[in-house]
Amino acid sequence: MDFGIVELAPDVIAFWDTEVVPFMEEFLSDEVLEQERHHGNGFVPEYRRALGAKGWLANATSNGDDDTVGLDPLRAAIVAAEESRRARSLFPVLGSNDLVTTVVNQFGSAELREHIGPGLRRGDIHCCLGYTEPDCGSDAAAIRTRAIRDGDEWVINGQKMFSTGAHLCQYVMVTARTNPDASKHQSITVLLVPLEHPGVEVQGIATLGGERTNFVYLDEARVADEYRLGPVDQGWQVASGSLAAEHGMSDGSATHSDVDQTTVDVIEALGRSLSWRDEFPVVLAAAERWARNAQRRDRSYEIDDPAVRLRLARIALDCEVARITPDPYGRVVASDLLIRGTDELLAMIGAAGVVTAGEDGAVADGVLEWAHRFAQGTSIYGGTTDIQRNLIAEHVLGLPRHRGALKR
Amino acid sequence: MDFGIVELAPDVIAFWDTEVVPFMEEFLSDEVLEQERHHGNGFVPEYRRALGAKGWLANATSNGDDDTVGLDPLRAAIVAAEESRRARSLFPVLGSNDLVTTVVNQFGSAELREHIGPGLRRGDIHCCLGYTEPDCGSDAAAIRTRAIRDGDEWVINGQKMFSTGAHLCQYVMVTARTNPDASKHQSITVLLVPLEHPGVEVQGIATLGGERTNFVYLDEARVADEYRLGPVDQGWQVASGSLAAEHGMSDGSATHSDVDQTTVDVIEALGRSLSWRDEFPVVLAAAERWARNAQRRDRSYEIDDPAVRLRLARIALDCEVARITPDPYGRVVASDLLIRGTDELLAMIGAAGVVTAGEDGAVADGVLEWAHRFAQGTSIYGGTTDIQRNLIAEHVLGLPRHRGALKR
Amino acid sequence: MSPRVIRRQDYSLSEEQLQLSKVFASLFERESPSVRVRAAEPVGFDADLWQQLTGAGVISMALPEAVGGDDATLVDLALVAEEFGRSMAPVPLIDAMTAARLLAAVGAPEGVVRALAAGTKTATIALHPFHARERQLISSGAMADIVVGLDGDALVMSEGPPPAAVANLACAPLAWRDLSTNDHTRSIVAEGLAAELAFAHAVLEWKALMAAAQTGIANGARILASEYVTERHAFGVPIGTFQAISHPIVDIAAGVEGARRLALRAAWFLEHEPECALGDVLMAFVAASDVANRAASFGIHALGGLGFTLESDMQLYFRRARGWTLLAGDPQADLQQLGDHLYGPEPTH
Amino acid sequence: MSPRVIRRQDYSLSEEQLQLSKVFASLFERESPSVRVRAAEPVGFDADLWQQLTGAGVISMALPEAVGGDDATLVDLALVAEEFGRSMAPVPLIDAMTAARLLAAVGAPEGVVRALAAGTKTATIALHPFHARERQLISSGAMADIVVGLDGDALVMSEGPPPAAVANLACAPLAWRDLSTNDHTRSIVAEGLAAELAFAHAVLEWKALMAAAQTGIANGARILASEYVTERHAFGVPIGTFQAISHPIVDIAAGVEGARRLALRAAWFLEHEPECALGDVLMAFVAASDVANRAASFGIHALGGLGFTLESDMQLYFRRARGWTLLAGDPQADLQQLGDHLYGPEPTH
Repeated sequence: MDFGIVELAPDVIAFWDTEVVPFMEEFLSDEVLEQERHHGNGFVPEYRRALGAKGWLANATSNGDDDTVGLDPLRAAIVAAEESRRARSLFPVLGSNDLVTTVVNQFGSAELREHIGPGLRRGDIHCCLGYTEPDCGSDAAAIRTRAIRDGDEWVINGQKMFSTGAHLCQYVMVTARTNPDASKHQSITVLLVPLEHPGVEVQGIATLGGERTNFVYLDEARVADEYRLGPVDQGWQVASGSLAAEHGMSDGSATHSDVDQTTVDVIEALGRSLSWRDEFPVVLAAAERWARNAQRRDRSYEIDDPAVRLRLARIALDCEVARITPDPYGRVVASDLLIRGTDELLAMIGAAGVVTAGEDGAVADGVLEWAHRFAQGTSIYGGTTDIQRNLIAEHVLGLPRHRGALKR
Repeated sequence: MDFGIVELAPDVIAFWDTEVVPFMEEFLSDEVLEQERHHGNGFVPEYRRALGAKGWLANATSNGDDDTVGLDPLRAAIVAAEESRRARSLFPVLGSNDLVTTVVNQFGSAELREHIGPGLRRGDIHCCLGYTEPDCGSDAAAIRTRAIRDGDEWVINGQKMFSTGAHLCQYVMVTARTNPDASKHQSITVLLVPLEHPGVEVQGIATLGGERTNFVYLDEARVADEYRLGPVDQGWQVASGSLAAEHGMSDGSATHSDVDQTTVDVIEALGRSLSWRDEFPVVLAAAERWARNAQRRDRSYEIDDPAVRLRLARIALDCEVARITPDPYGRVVASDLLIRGTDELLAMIGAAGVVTAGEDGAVADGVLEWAHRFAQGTSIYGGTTDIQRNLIAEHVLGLPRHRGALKR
Repeated sequence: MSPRVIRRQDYSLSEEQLQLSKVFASLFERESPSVRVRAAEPVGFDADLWQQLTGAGVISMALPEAVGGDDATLVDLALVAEEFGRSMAPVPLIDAMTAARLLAAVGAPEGVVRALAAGTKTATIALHPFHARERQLISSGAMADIVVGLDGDALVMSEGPPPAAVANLACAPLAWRDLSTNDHTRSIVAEGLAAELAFAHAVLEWKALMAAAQTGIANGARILASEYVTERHAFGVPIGTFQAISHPIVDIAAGVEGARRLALRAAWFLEHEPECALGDVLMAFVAASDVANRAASFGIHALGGLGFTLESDMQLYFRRARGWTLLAGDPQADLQQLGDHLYGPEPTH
Repeated sequence: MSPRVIRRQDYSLSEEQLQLSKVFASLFERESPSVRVRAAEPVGFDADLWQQLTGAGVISMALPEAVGGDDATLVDLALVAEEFGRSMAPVPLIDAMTAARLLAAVGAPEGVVRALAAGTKTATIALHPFHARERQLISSGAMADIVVGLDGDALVMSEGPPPAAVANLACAPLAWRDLSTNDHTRSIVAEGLAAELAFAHAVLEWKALMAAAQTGIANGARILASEYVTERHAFGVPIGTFQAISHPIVDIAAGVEGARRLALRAAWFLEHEPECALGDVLMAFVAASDVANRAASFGIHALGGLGFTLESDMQLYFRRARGWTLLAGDPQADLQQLGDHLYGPEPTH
């Protein structure tokens, strides 16, 4: 147990000041961030490419085939801190790349690894996920997308939903049904589909949080067998097993065919972008800014009112609890408390709180109005909090298995 | 829609002042109430007997065989208001008597009706319930108590739990398994068992709320067949069907063999004593009394602090919502809000709030310390709020049936 | 000594009231399906629909017979507001009703009131008293011809072309206004205690009607969620079979029942015993705002990813649940006012 | 410019700490099973057990080596407090630890401190400053030989036979005391700013240790509930399969994890950087109090009728979850203090 201040050697301070800060100012400039805030692309490809060029994506690529040397943990923490300080509530890096990289390294054919490995490490190949479909969200094994073998190729038909970043990525990692006769979990294959291929169409979906996500329509889309990840019909195990060591959810008795494992892994692998721990401090800080600057009729500031400080304190506590609660609980807690907290903060501001960012009279840059909408998605994206609670109940706390999970 | 003040005719005012008030002062005297508060018997037999002697139990007996004229609704409301004003958080009448009376009237043999009907109406026969067992609470049809026919008698073995009032009643209405071969819902018979019979033993159970409830042990207890209520093996339908018209829960499609019907009916039939609507105002009033009388160091009163008024207002709103939310939702809402509200009120008082009634320094007569404990039982007694939510979801809102209810 | 007061506790609606509710339910359902609500975004005003509705008498029904109105009771208006909320019709129903009633009550020029009744003009109300050089965000301020508000002890009215709309969470036609500046568009319609009382009463009417509208929103969101979870399957069963879905829906339905009773009772007291209405109005407003917010937020969760897309009608409810009520300010201020009213040394009104 | 400060975020426990926790877990489990907790009710003090524990060094471990103690860190003490909470042992562990450390810190007569270390005497702390003729309810006040408290800027100590116990929710040995009266039992052990700071620090220690104890209570209640719902069947399945049961248990487990981290971190800061500890202590105290309360309340619900009987161990947790923490006063006061600390114009300490 140690919460002491890390003493920074001169070269680390130099790295921070002369490398990281200018880098962030260049690649996460106000203009870049404003663009992303406006378009809600879900990530900033140029930023990720720049990180890769610096060798700062090494966390994600250190399992790779070449000898890229990654950042040491301290420098990685500095990069993360500065990124977060500038990006605030935006996610300039698409978390799904880490998941795809891991799966490609573990299950990809030699050709595939050679073909896209360097690009992934350099950060100029971007990959998104294609697990979810309009008719299956929480029940990720119930997909309807089908892939049929045709010689050396797979022919894919179906549609994927919530493929965030697909319009700016080169690949989508999809799950497809490849065996109509086998059980739900023994009939899925994972394929990495180039988004530029004929028969693949990306269509945007606008969300309440302002971020764009996508449908990916697959209409007789063809992909060579070398783009297969893992054995045929064993895609469920690929998607789940590849990350078994990382998900922190297994009690040892859970098998890879666990119905909900994919969901868990997706949650874990998307890492920062789905932990909902970075948004809350940003939202709270915006409310504090409001309270320090908003004057009442008697010329006092909102923050001079003990009742306002009490409300802020209550939410500051929630924010801290959300920040420090360890996985696998963390995400559930963070989502619940973020939804409650943003609503309370928005209410505290009153009428002007409803004004959208950029409009006349928007409070604290409209962060709270946005956050109130954004927060609603956190209990859904990457598998609902209900499913996560089922998993924790069973795998972590050892409670008897919920019926929903039994009936497949 | 009308919330106007009822104009009271002189004879009604006279009834109120010269009959009801003195009656309550006599039969719910401070001493009687203090006794009940101390012993937690769950009801006051003498009070019920006095009501019966006045003919004021007529609501419960107007379906009877004789021509008892009940109180008109206005006078009944006056009696109820005065009772509640004096009894505050205590229940001087045992709600189960109404349920038993209704069942006896509808299903009892002529002999039985003649035997106990007058006593029930007079209020000197008291009946409690024996539905719940140590191993079955929410799943009321899973009873293990058995009754075997022996000539003109039934021989009963088993144990019942949470038979509130049993130590002061003459009868317990029990459900017993009478057919080991039939399904769970086609093998139960309802019997009215005299508590004085050999083989029947009552043993007290102390509860967190301070009220005494009871085990009723049945060891080769014998009861004549005329004490049977309804057909053999049709007890589930008796317990549920007898009150179908009153429970307000059916959407028309629900059948009497509905697994959870008994629970519903028990909840409904116990009426006032399980609605948890009368306690909350008493608790809130106690907190208000504290806030108006507790002085701070600066000689101001707690209630002079706007923060205290805000907290009280929040709970006053909950209290009103609990009071007016109609059935079948009312009880669920009332229980939830009472648990939350009493805890908040107790916390508001601080350290001295923990002191028990009657001790040096107890705040507002210890009502809040008691209520905090008492409130916990409200989500359990008469079937848990979880079960009630299942029933509402299915029967009122038409949501698909929960699996728990499907698997019998 | 007992207080010897017994009040009726009759929440039932008359045949006429049930009929009125039904008529407006089908009117809104027919004329304001969600596709029309969406089409009016982001400004949130559909002039054709508003003309149609005022033509059908939604404002005149709320006005006294003396000015050509139908003198409907506030309970009737609350029933209409409830259906309005459920439909989310992009029209300034509550603002216009409240402002017109206020102007009629203080004896504003008959020409103005008749124009409002006829729907040739629309008025709205600034819900907070004005103070020197302090603008406020006005509900329907971006489309109303007339804004009425309180400046000191003067009830003032400003007529003229509305300012530009400000984009907002609720997709409502909001605009900033400052009626404290005495320009040529402004006139005083009442002064002194009478003006203040009339204004305070109008704000309570607005809150009672908004409470009714929010129970409509909550109920609409609850029904939409219920339908979805009955159809949508996961793990081989409808997701409505899971308690994590069904129990919150039950709690929301319970909240709707409670808030609806409070809202209708508040309207009844405003109509029949306005001096006893304050507590009920505040309670109704806070409870309805809360349940609408919970219903729409949980509704999005119940609909999953779909609920979070702009394709979903649930987000329409969600934006208005918080957005509409916040126009009256922080609900905690209403709770504080309730606390001061119930427990304070002096009455606040 | 970035602040260029990075703090370690290492919540892991050392081998020694894990071992310590384990030793006390089995000690309390062996020596203070629930039957013994029950037997000590209603007063809530078991003299034999206390003698056994002080003999084993639970107080001396908390004291500096200079007075014969083992100088354990506050993190160590928090780990012990956590196991204490889980066992609900009927002994004044936290009160006695805090009071003894305070007396040692301000240089109280060595004889007194050594007697406390040896367990021949027990001290407790009055958690609120005294004011003229104002008694307060003292935790362990009905069994402690010595009470230490703050009167103005004087840290005072009163020695003598304890007053009668006052029955209470927590079944704790509470008594009313007033140390503001200068009688023959009272002596001043420190004065001025040093006394005030030492007292304030001691109250924070008490709250950090109580926070740890409450996470123990919450965890104990959570485990008891989990075991029950795994065994108990309804409708043919264990009731733990129902989300209405399992999901709240998950939320409680999550709350325990968060509160535990806060409590241990608060102890770490009190030990290593006490000037930075206030916010963490207040957060830990409020969060732990809240989760313990939720855990025990839901625990009763999960156990059904059984949980509501006095036969159930769950009610033992329930009484102490609210009862112990309330001794420090209304938790909202802690939140207010947190708000003033984080957002107020002046630091509160």
